[in-house]
Amino acid sequence: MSKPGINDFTIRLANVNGTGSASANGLLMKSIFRSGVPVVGKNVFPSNIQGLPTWYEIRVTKDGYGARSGDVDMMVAMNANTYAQDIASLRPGGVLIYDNTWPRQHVLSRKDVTVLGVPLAQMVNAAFTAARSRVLMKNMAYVGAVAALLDIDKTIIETLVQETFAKKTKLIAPNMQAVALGYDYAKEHFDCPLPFHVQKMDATRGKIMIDGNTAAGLGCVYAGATVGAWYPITPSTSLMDAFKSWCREFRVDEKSGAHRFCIIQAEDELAAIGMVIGASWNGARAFTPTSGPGISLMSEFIGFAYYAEIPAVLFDVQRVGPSTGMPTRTQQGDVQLCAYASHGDTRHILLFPANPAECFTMAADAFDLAERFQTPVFVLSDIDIGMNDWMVDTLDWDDARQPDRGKVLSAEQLDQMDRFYRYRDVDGDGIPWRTLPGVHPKGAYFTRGSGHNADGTYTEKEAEYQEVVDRLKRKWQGAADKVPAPIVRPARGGKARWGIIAYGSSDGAVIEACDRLAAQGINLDYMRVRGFPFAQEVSDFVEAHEQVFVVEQNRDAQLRGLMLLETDLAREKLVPLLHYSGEPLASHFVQDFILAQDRKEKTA
Amino acid sequence: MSKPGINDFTIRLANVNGTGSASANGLLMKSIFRSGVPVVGKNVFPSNIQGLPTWYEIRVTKDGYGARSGDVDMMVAMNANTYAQDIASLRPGGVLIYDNTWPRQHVLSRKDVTVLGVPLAQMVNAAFTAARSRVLMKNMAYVGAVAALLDIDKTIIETLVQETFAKKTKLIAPNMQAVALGYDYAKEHFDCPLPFHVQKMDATRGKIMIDGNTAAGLGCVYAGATVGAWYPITPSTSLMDAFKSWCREFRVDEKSGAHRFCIIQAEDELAAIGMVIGASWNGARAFTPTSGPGISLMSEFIGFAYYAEIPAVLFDVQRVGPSTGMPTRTQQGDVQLCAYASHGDTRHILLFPANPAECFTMAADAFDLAERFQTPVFVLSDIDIGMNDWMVDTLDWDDARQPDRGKVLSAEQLDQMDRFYRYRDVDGDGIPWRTLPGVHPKGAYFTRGSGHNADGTYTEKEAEYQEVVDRLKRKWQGAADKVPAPIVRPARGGKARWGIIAYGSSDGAVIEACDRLAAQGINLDYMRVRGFPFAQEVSDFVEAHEQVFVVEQNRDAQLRGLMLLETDLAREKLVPLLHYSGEPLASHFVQDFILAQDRKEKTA
Amino acid sequence: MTSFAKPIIDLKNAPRNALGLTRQDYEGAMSTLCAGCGHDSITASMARAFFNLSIEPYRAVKVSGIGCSSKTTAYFLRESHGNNTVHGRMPSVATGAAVANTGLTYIGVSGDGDSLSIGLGQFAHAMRRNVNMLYVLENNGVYGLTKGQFSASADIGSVSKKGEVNELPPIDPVTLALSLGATFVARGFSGDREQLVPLIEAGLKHNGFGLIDVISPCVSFNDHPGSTKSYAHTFKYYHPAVHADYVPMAEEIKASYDAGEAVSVKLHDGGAIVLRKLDADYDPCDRAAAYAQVSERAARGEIITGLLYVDESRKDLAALKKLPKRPLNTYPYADLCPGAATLARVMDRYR
Amino acid sequence: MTSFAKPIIDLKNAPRNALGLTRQDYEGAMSTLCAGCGHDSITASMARAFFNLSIEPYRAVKVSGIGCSSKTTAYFLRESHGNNTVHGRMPSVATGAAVANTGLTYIGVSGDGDSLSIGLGQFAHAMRRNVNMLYVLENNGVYGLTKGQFSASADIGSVSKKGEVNELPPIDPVTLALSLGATFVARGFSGDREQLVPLIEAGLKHNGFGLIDVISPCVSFNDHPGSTKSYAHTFKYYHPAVHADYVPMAEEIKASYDAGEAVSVKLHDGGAIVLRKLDADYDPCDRAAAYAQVSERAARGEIITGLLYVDESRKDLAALKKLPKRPLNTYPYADLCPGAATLARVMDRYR
Ligand SMILES: Cc1ncc(C[n+]2csc(CCOP(=O)(O)OP(=O)(O)O)c2C)c(N)n1
Ligand SMILES: Cc1ncc(C[n+]2csc(CCOP(=O)(O)OP(=O)(O)O)c2C)c(N)n1
Ligand code: SF4
Ligand code: SF4
Ligand SMILES: [Mg+2]
Ligand SMILES: [Mg+2]
Repeated sequence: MSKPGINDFTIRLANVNGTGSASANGLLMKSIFRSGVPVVGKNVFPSNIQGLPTWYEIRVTKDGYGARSGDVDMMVAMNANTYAQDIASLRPGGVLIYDNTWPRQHVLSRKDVTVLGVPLAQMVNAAFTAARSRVLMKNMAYVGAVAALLDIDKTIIETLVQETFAKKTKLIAPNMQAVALGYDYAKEHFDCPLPFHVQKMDATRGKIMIDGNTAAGLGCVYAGATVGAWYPITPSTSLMDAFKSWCREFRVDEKSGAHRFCIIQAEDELAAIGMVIGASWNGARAFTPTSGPGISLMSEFIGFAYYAEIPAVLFDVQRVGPSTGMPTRTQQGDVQLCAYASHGDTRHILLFPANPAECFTMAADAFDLAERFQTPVFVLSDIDIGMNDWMVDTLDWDDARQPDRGKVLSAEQLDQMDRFYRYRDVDGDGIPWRTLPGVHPKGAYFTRGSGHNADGTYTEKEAEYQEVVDRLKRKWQGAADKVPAPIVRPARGGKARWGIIAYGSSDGAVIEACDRLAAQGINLDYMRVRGFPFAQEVSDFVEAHEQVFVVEQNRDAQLRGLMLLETDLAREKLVPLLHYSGEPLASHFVQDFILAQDRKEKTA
Repeated sequence: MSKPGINDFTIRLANVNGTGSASANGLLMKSIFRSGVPVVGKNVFPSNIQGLPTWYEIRVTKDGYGARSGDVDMMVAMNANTYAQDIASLRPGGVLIYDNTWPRQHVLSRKDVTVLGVPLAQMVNAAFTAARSRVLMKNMAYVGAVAALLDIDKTIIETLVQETFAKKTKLIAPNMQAVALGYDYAKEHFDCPLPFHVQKMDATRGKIMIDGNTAAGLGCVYAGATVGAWYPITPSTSLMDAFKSWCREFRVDEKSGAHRFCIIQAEDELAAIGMVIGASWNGARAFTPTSGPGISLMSEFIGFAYYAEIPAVLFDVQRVGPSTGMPTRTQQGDVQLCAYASHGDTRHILLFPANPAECFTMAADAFDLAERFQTPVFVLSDIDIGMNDWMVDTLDWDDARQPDRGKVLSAEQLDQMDRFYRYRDVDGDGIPWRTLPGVHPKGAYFTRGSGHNADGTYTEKEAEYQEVVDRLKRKWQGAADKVPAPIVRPARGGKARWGIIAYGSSDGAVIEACDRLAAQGINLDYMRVRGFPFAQEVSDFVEAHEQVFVVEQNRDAQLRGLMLLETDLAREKLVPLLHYSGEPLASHFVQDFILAQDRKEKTA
Repeated sequence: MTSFAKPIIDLKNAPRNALGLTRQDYEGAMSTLCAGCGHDSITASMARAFFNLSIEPYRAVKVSGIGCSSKTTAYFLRESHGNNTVHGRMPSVATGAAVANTGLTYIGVSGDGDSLSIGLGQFAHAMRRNVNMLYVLENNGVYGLTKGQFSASADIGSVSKKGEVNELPPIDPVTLALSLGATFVARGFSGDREQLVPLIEAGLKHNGFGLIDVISPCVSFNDHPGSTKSYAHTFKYYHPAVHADYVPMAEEIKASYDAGEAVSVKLHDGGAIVLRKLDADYDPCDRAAAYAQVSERAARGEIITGLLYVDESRKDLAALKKLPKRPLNTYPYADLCPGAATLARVMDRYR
Repeated sequence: MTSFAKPIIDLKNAPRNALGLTRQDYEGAMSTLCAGCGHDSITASMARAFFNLSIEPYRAVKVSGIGCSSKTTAYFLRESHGNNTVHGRMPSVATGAAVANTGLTYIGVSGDGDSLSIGLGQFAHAMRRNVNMLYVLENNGVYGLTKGQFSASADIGSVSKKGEVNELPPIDPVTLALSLGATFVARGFSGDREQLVPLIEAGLKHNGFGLIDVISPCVSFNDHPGSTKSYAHTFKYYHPAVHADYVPMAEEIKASYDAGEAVSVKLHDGGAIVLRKLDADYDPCDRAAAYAQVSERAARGEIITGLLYVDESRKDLAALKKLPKRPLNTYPYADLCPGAATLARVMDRYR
């Protein structure tokens, strides 16, 4: 553990859910971001609406690392029910802030931390009368106190409050009043700023703070998706909410009020994927956001789309399984399921965004791939990426980009054909041509999930059946170099014996761990896998190293499993590095594992 | 190809479905069995009720092999629509029987086979008037002709007809009349018997002919299963039909008429598995038979049962996938799905019966395992085993056998406990104790698919969550030596460099291939895998050989995949030998593959 | 599901519709159902209705689930796309297709197993959403394709071929539809094409979800004495209440019907459905009354048929979703993608 | 779903029921729902009904799906087994449990999302089967746990917290149940325990599937003006039609009710449900009439409550399946396994 320093520390805020703390905490984080200092924010909330513990963690990281550090330097303990555990999680020398309106025994339990009591309730109750405002303003008051302690520019907070309440300007004054209560109290009673605090930088220019679901929703709009069908499920709900609000902004005809999009809240996940399949089959770009239980329920339909060769885009914002699991905690537990979902021989295309920016770009890629390969494509996000605000490069778009709608025959093309056969491999790439309903009489064919031959007619004949499924396998293999390529980050300190592979939301923690390990003389090349089937580079990377750590947020080393199944790599080379507690991965965890491995090797 | 000989040949009968041919063909097969000669019967039927092609293949095998040979020595071509292909499938020198009531051009297309025309329609129409009888009696007439040609004892046929129509004795005479028509015609017009024909033996004593679904249904009765829930789906329907009729025979209270069983036709597969879970949770032995699409639909519930630790027995009578696929054709395509069904980290116990006798025994084992390990157990049968009559040893039962109901606390035990905690690993075997509703107030706990700790209470705490899922993994691993052990059949000709692994319905073909290859100097040790997780013997077997062929009836080498994932075996050693056309595996296929491999090695 | 190519014979003097097409142009592959199956008659009625309405076959879309009934979409309109989906889930696929392109005519074909057991939820919700499609439920009281289990529409007391007696109350698609707010609810009988063809026409022209529950006997598994879905039983208890005709234009209505004899319901396309009451006291425009009358007849063991309820006033799904006239799937990309400049602008919100 | 242990306080003078248990013995873990949530009131009524009926808590089984409503099974009857299954599929688990052991009392708790969207099929089919259980549908018109989306019971015109207006017709559990042959159909309101507690008692004692649709406002997402499932709206349009009491023994009925004032429905256990009509013309024993009256009230915007339909004559699932008195899960193995000798005998059929 390194000591906290200027622009390098972590604040954890312990609250009760349903009290409006998340927006106050978000505002606090954004005020640091606006100070030009990189931040990481993690919201840990319960599967409940009101009254249970929730935490918000803000890491201030001048080096711009993207993960939790694993340490807590300042604890704002607002939840009496979790005092004990919150105080315990503070590192020695850390700072504890609590509401000392009422006496609290627990704060005395640690001698090695600085305890700062602020009479939040007392001040707020004196200043505000409505019950709900008192609850909300207490949050703003601790934001003020923290701002003072960390030397955050109050005018930045003020601007943020103004932006937040732009449509309810009456609320600006009371909110700023509450901020001032805390701010002034701290200034008056404590040595401000603390040794670790915020100092303006210029490290967030060209960056934004956005969550993955908002970015994915935007990506769907940019991809030209017109049909979205879904069934509410945490943590994917906000993806569709985002798509809806983007569409309301960009896709409503000014004159007629007509919508150039259609969102359907389905009756369940089976219906949601059915709608996506129906719409895609009929030539619209369509998608469904869901989470693990939804994928399980969609399994039958996924196999249908695979076999009948119908595009479909699925966002799986993963949460902790199995079953209902911990719906508000993060995991990468659906990798294997998505890769092979449904009965019979099936295999699918997966994309692994590592952050909200990639949620945006990969959303667009997913539709291209789904239509190019006429098959379901899964974008495997998770709750950490999907629901937390991440600092990423400003999203941009190339206006020259045209969607790849794949091999769809036009009316003119059909007109010139003798006859159309749906499932023939005319181009040798395993991808047949398709037609859309209503375009041309010659385009008609009968889509079925039952046995069919290359011509598209029903069959129960062995050879005809096999011809189709063999082609399906070739087609899928052909996607290996069409999915987003892996990204290699070579070891800083020269040639490395060891490699590390990760995907998705583990990226930030792995990058940081690599840096810190390099500082300790342990060199690691890092490859981030971004798609499945695996590109050849994945094998090459592993081959080039003595051993490779495969970092995953699941119990069963699922991506490693896919590597065992789909590459020729030796099992021994692939060392699972698994984190599956439900918390976002912290860099310490990765670092400690590899250090231990290094020690083991040295003592062996 | 070896020449057909006495008690060593294959008859294929091409019919139209819905014409009653299956029972006539079954009777023909049984008459050979009653002659003391081993037979193999395969019924190949369409997914349709009436009017489409169907085939029945009877292999007469004095050596008692259990698979198709792949050759056809006699073709009874009763379906004008498939004449061309049927004639083509006959081996040179074979015998073609057809109805020459009308002229048929096709029969002339081959000069290298013996063509025998029998005026079946003409004779039958002269003898019978009702339209439906004419259809049915034509079948009996060709049975008669074949019986004459093959020298099958007509009294055996007569007995069989008597047994079949024991409840409709009026039908005995006309059926025998029809048999006689064909029999006499053949005797009169052809050289009877043919060079290859049936000769009485004594090789079927102690054997029965039974299909896997009937045997599995019986196994459920013997296991003490009381609740069966299902949704009709080919080819699993007859399993529940069988269970029902066994229960009607054995489990209806004579006096009250009360049923000591409960079968529910559910509204779909999701409901079927839900009912099984509810009943099992409540202390009844419960099961559901289904096929691939059903497993896909049950996925969410399977994960629930896994995580909440509720026993459940599922029979997956596999058919050709993906999607609806070929519902009346056979495959082993659901192995991987069943092994890891549901989202999140899940893993299940699988059993692989190879024939109807094992359907019986493994049905009973499945309930013991499900209750012992408190988890879903899958019995992976297939349409070949499930719906074809196989010759197996007479089923027997040990009256001393008691079901293993697993760790269920009784009222007395609970009474003596201070407090009951549902998910604690008190015995160190990864298996917690459970309680049943209504037994004792102290037994109460709250079952949930959401995060829970070892005490059984809700949790979102990292360590508590992990403790439970880690134990689940240990528990599952503990099943490796509790599932039916693999069976090794050492090479006949001494130490073998090569091994072969197979499971389920591939067994017969592999045994025969081993014998035939041994005759050609290629020695193979054969291991039949019967359960998953894999016993240590599986690895040991592979380690002991230079390379091992893994025979599977799927495209993607799914069991080999499980071996890659769950053992330390080197990929190179495991050579996939895949057959997935939908036809039951023939011994030639296995043999030819290995011969080719052998040649390749020799020329390499 | 096997489909044999049917020989196409050129009939010079065959009647032609407004598009100049013959009836043959509305046929499909050869049926593989059992001889005498009710479903085949419905298929023929379907083809006839499309012919009569002069709809270009390739502008129609056929969607179905799994079952003997669901196979039939292969047996009519050879030139339209068909989608034989998975068991019980056709309504969702139809819904997705219908919003992707509002310019085509959608027909869903399903069975009683497909719609009332595994598919009950989707069936109900498609009705609620008023998806613009014709939904033909080929109701035989059994699972045909899986060989004769009772379906959820089997009547209490109906006896199966194996001799079992059904004791569970049936789900009646008609009363269910009425209670779920469906906007076009009809019942027909495969044995009465006179009634069925115009019902199909009206259902195709209705703006929203048109349900036709068609009693369609299964000759292989449910046509025996004791069955309440047999030909004999249906013929016996069959009771037409409201006859419906689709009439393309308002003028024609006046011409063909005397005032007072018929009520007409105006349609979006300018045409109308003309209702002739065969039961004087039946009111097909009052949902509650329709429900009451249907249940009452059912309680007496009668099978009431015809256009039992219709409501043209409710928005269909496309209208509820404010979909434009132009089909969503034909918008050029430029009309969908907000472009780089817009993106740059909205990015400011995330700073 | 988190459950805090509630402090158990010993109240010496607390009222005790026939088993000598106090009300506290019928409580569960501390609720984690929002303060004021309707579901918590239902929980309290549930505990009270069990107390009143003197059912041993451990002889009851609680089953639920997923949602705020479905969490509540943790908040009453701490000593009974609970099974918080998966979303929308509780009815099947309850069905399986109920046939495995007919000796216990089964309560299903679900929400409108859980029952009417994802779970519609299972809900409907459990009613058809007449599973012997009480099914409490805590109906708030929204998805509470996923934060306020409309559910399928949202009324046309109801406005969401975000300002969206629902235009889809609601699924009314009561009319749906009536049309599917349910044998006990009631509606209550979380705000009226006087009515609700006896309804629960009657539902628990009914032999077969007892449905109580309970309007249960969601204070966090559906209690604003414009919502038709708010407290204010419900209080305003609330209309009790038939009051129902469970009376344990026939004699007691005579004692407590004057002749003519009430009708009583005899139950299997010797007790009766006594119905007092608050609406003189309401007939809770005539399915068609009940349906008509419920729809008519609904059309007027009224929320009709009480025991709206009851039929004790139909067999419950256990009877349909000819289950013995003795619970299936208690049969000794010897009564289930036919044994070696029998096996040897039947093997002859396969030779
Ligand atoms: C998921 C799934 N479960 C079961 C089946 C088996 N299955 C095929 S058709 C059918 C029932 C068909 O009944 P119905 O819809 O009434 O059609 P019918 O054949 O009577 O016309 C069933 C259960 C299936 N195909 N898919
Ligand atoms: C398969 C699945 N899909 C979605 C969800 C997410 N989910 C949890 S509760 C819920 C809706 C609950 O609504 P309702 O039943 O009305 O309960 P309420 O919270 O309103 O009481 C949903 C959609 C889930 N848990 N599982
Ligand atoms: S089985 Fe019945 S429903 Fe199916 S095709 Fe034959 S008659 Fe028709
Ligand atoms: S969100 Fe609504 S339904 Fe859920 S606990 Fe809160 S008030 Fe109750
Ligand atoms: Mg049917
Ligand atoms: Mg709700």
